[in-house]
Amino acid sequence: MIQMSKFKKSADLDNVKMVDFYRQMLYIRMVSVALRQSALKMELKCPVHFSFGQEATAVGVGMNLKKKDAIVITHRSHAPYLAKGGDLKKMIAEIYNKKDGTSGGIGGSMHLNSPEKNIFCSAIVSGGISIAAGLALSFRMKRKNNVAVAFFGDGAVEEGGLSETLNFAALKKLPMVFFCENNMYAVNSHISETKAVHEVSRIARAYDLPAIRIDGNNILEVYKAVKTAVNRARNSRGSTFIEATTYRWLEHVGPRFDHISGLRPEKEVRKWISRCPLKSYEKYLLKKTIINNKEISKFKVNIERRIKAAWEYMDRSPYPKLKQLEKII
Amino acid sequence: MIQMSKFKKSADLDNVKMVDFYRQMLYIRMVSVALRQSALKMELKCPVHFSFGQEATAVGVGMNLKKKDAIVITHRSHAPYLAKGGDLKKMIAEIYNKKDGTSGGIGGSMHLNSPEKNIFCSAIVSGGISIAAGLALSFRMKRKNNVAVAFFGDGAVEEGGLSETLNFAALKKLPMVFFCENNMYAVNSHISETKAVHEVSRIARAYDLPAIRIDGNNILEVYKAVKTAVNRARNSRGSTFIEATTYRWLEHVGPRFDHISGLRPEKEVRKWISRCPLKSYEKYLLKKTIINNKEISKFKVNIERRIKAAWEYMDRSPYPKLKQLEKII
Amino acid sequence: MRLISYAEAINEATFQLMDKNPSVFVMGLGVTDKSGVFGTTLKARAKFPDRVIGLPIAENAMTGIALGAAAGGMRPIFTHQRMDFLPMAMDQIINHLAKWKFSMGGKGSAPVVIRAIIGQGVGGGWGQACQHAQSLQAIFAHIPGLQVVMPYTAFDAKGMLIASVCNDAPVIFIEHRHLHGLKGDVPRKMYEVQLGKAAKLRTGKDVTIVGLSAMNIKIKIAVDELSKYGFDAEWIDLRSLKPWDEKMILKSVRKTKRLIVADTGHKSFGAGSEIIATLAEKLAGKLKGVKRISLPDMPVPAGPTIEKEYYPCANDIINAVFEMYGKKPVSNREYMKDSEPEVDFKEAF
Amino acid sequence: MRLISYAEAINEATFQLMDKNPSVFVMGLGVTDKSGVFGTTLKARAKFPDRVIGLPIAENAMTGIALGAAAGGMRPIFTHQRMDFLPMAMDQIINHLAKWKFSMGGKGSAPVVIRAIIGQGVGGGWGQACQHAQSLQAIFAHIPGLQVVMPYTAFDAKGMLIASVCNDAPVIFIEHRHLHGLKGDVPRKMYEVQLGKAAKLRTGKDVTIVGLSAMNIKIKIAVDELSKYGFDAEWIDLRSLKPWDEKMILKSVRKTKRLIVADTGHKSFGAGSEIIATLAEKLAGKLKGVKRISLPDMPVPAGPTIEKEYYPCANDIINAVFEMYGKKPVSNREYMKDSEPEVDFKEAF
Ligand SMILES: Cc1ncc(C[n+]2csc(CCOP(=O)(O)OP(=O)(O)O)c2C)c(N)n1
Ligand SMILES: Cc1ncc(C[n+]2csc(CCOP(=O)(O)OP(=O)(O)O)c2C)c(N)n1
Ligand SMILES: [Mg+2]
Ligand SMILES: [Mg+2]
Repeated sequence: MIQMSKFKKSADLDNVKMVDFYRQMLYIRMVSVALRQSALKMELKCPVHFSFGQEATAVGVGMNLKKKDAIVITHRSHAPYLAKGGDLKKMIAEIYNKKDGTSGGIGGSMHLNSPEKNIFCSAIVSGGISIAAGLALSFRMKRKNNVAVAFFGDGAVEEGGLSETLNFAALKKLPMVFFCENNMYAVNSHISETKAVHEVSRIARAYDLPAIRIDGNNILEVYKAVKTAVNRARNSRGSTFIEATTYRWLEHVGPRFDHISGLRPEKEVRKWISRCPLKSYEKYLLKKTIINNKEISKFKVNIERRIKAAWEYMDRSPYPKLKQLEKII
Repeated sequence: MIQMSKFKKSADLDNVKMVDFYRQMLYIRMVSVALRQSALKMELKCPVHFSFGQEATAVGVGMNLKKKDAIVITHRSHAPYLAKGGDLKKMIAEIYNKKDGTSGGIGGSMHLNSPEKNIFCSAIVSGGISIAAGLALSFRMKRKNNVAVAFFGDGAVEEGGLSETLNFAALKKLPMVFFCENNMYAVNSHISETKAVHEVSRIARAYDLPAIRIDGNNILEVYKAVKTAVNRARNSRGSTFIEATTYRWLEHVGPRFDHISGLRPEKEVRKWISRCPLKSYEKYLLKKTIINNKEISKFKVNIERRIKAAWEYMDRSPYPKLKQLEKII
Repeated sequence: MRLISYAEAINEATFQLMDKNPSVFVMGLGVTDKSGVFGTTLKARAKFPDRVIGLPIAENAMTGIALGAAAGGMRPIFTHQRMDFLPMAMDQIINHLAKWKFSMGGKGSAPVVIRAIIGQGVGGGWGQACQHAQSLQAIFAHIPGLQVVMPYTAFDAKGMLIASVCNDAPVIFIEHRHLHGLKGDVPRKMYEVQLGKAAKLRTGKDVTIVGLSAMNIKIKIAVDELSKYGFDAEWIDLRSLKPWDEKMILKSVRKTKRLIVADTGHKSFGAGSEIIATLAEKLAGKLKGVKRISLPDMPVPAGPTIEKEYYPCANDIINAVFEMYGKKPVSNREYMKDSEPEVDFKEAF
Repeated sequence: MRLISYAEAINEATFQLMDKNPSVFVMGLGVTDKSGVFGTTLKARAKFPDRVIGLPIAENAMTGIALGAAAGGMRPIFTHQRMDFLPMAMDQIINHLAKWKFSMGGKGSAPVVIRAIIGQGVGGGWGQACQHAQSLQAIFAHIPGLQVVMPYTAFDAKGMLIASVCNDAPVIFIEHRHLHGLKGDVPRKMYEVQLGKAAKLRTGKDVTIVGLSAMNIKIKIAVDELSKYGFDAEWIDLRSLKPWDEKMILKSVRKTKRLIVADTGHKSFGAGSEIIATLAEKLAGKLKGVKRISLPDMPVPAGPTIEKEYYPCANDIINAVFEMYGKKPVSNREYMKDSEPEVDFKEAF
């Protein structure tokens, strides 16, 4: 099993930025905690895929992107959506299927689209990868200096659409990052049941793309790898494949734990929880006195306030009506 | 450009076998010449993709297979069909769309199916690769000692279905051979226009499959590589990927030359014709006195006779009627 | 009387098929899971672990593999958790599976059964949205060489799965998530329900109501309610969509002169269009009223309230009959809700 | 009067679109070839080589790339040599392209035009067989969010391609190989032919004949022949299949009470089924005869004689009208052959 790597501060990072990483991860975690409560209370009426344990991957990407850069995300949408600057209020409203949700409430958690923030989403496994390549192509053709990032899981690597897109991206040197969160599971299938080779980044190498496998629970490592990849893309040097190893704590869909229902060994789950990307980084920052507990508390209060506001916004929003939808097809 | 490799006789080959190789290639070539005449006379009423220049690949595979082994072939079907022991008469009748064709005349050149010989065909690029894997799976499940070979071109490598199948074949150690005839063109697109990496076998390595790139114009090299692969498969050691570099002499579909219409450089075409898999091997056999000119003439007479009989068979066969087809869907 | 659920009927049929014929096997995402695709692969998995094969997520190649295995003499049952993933496999389904036998001039056979589940929350708040709740039967039914079945009862689920697997031509076997929990009287032994035959579930003279899959839940309510208003409806569960039982429907509509087709898919170019067009060809001039009840021509929205608006309900069927008889429509969407088995959020995938 | 071919009309429209709007580009297999997809991409290629992009053979991902490019503000025209290759791309078409705008609650747009060519040898010996001659429009028309057009004249080919590219929603733009050579009067300037509107090509009172794509070639012969027999047919070229011009057809059939739909696809669950079902719903009781003329429910066979049997011809249309009027059928398959432009074997791909 992958060992948690050491945090290493690279020269280009200042304390402000490093604290930002933390705050973003904390924010995503706290929103997830609140949403999980909603799910447990059976308030959510659409399938919800949580990202507990996968905050560093999302934030490591998000912190490298500009608003006009694009990401295409998956069914496991919350963390990358928020990390890319997606509106929290609209996300909560969407997950509650309210009219002021980011997709008007009719998409739910699996369709967190926010075109104004260049966030696109597909709940079809691998479906978004080629779409991200298309966005990258549009940046090239419109001579924009932007980058497109495709988020996908280890499961998506099994779909041929990835290979098709890798070939095209490599051929055309598209300004794109393939970002695979390898959490070793697709629904309940462990990677060993469905893959001949577990190091998924090897596929990208077959297309002569630079491919790197990193510890996806280490925010500094993720940030650095994505930075390099995004720079390459912005400087017209083509696409990069990043495989970030990580783990999801909860069941595939829903708010519960898999070891409770016997789907995964408790030991495995606990081991990964002990490698929490947020907690481990917090410890590191505290140790290096880059942050102190008072600041953390302040962050929490602040985030709590935003969360409360988001729920209030959602509460005030009505459900959409079918009549209103007729115009949009 | 790939240089023609030297013929090297491996220890397991006797002269009889080596002459067989030659006779098979000659047979395929002579049938193709006859069919080309039919095409030039506008007698063929379906699209015909010729294999001039690609005889060694087909024969190198065919000579390694038993009747109960399966192959799945493509739009460029004649050579592998004949090399696997497909019936000549039925093939000619099929290409002329006659009732006694191998598919009852309704498939034509792009659907040379012969289930009784375990030859299956699809004219959809890459479509047959996974079907071959399924045949391999059936051999495994039925505990048969057989092997399935998927024929496909360099173009098919671009379709995601190949990657999907590679993963499954590697994961399940299927008794299968991936046999790619890399003739560097898909219709009129040169491999450099559509692929980031021209050595297509690299993709198989990403799935930890043994992958080998060979000179597909050298029958001895093809035979040897396929032998190794087929043995691996028969001995439950899994799949192999073979990339055989070669070249098609004629236009993508039809009986003419591409350099006449300006689609490919004449120099390139001529260069490859000078590396004719049949002629070069003939020269080698003559030089090694494994064969003499008299024998060759005898073969030719014999093959001419078979060809004549096939055309007569075709001539006698009626066209099918729609009414008869209603039962078969 | 032996009441078991629709899901259990499939579970049992699968096991019995595999027990009887060693060529039958199950493949699909999640078929080896503890939950066993809503419980339908559990028995097979327990008894024949070698013949229950979990798959990578690669629908197109896996369909080709099913086809190749069938060409090699196996009889795969390829299970999909959602019908929405079949578009990934369309090349293998449309260009290969459907044409296999034909392109060999009739010599080959491809006995592949593809189980596809419609992920609709017919009236509840299941929120699957536009990529997880499609009902694409019309597409498959359009392709010559494919058979399409949509059993409604547990009895038919078992009998039609057995008939499908024993059939030499490919079958798209369509389930509806809301049917899995429905119980019915299912014999223990193996039996076949012939493909292509509809089932008359109620005899009547005023209108013919043809239902597909879970729409029969709503028709059941509607015909009872209609009888209170004095309308005597004939209710036919179509069961097989391709081929469909033209004879039975024709006979019924000759009598009633009115036809309603209630379908789980989109209206335009949908399953209902075919039934109605065929009847119109045969009975032009004699028909007094025809109508499709189906999903709007709009992707499926998610949301607890909008789904209720979106999916048709018993009330819509009742009103369609009223309209044919020039009676004022009633408005009581409650006719719908009773019919909905609750679906646990746990199973939202 | 400026006579140019259908293929040339597309060639010109593509060039003009690209000239006017730098966001328009062409992508597809073979678009950079000398032959330029039957000559339709040559002008674009000559003038804007950077915006004519040859592709690897990877229909699904390439469709996603077209969609992503459109989401990024481009307007791709994605060309396929055969409609038969679209099943490869069904996931991106059905699950993504068609749902793009909807799944954003109406905010996004995906102005992708997919050009798909039907490879049928309508009556000649083109021998494309079952994997290269399909006509799958009914499938696309069933999916909410897609528009489907099938121009018949050179004039419409140009005007509808321009309208499609300028439209914000995805369009499946379906050509027929046999139309490419047909000439028509085509203005040099840019113009749009509104999607969703049919074209009345002949006014008549005895029967309404609705044609799709190349079937209009046969209708043209049929209506002339019918007039010799004293039947005054109204001929409507549907042009747009989704949405289709319900208003015009309804008005016509109210008058003629008889409807024939001639389609290039398979009959069952086909395009004609929808038109007829809709009309039956609206005019039940008033219709005196309806009939579909389409391909049999059988994959396309190859062969010079069997193709003539397989494809419907003008004679079939004439007989459909005769049948509606209780007149004995005639048998003269020659009505078909004249209508066939010769297709050179060279272009068999
Ligand atoms: C094409 C397709 N097939 C199957 C599914 C069902 N499905 C939803 S999520 C999922 C697993 C995805 O695993 P992975 O890509 O590793 O992402 P993770 O859930 O681990 O984040 C599957 C199979 C789907 N949505 N799309
Ligand atoms: C899915 C699909 N897309 C496109 C085509 C059209 N097509 C037929 S052959 C061919 C080129 C195939 O090239 P390759 O695989 O290298 O085989 P080769 O012709 O060189 O033997 C193409 C694109 C097709 N048949 N199927
Ligand atoms: Mg995963
Ligand atoms: Mg090639």
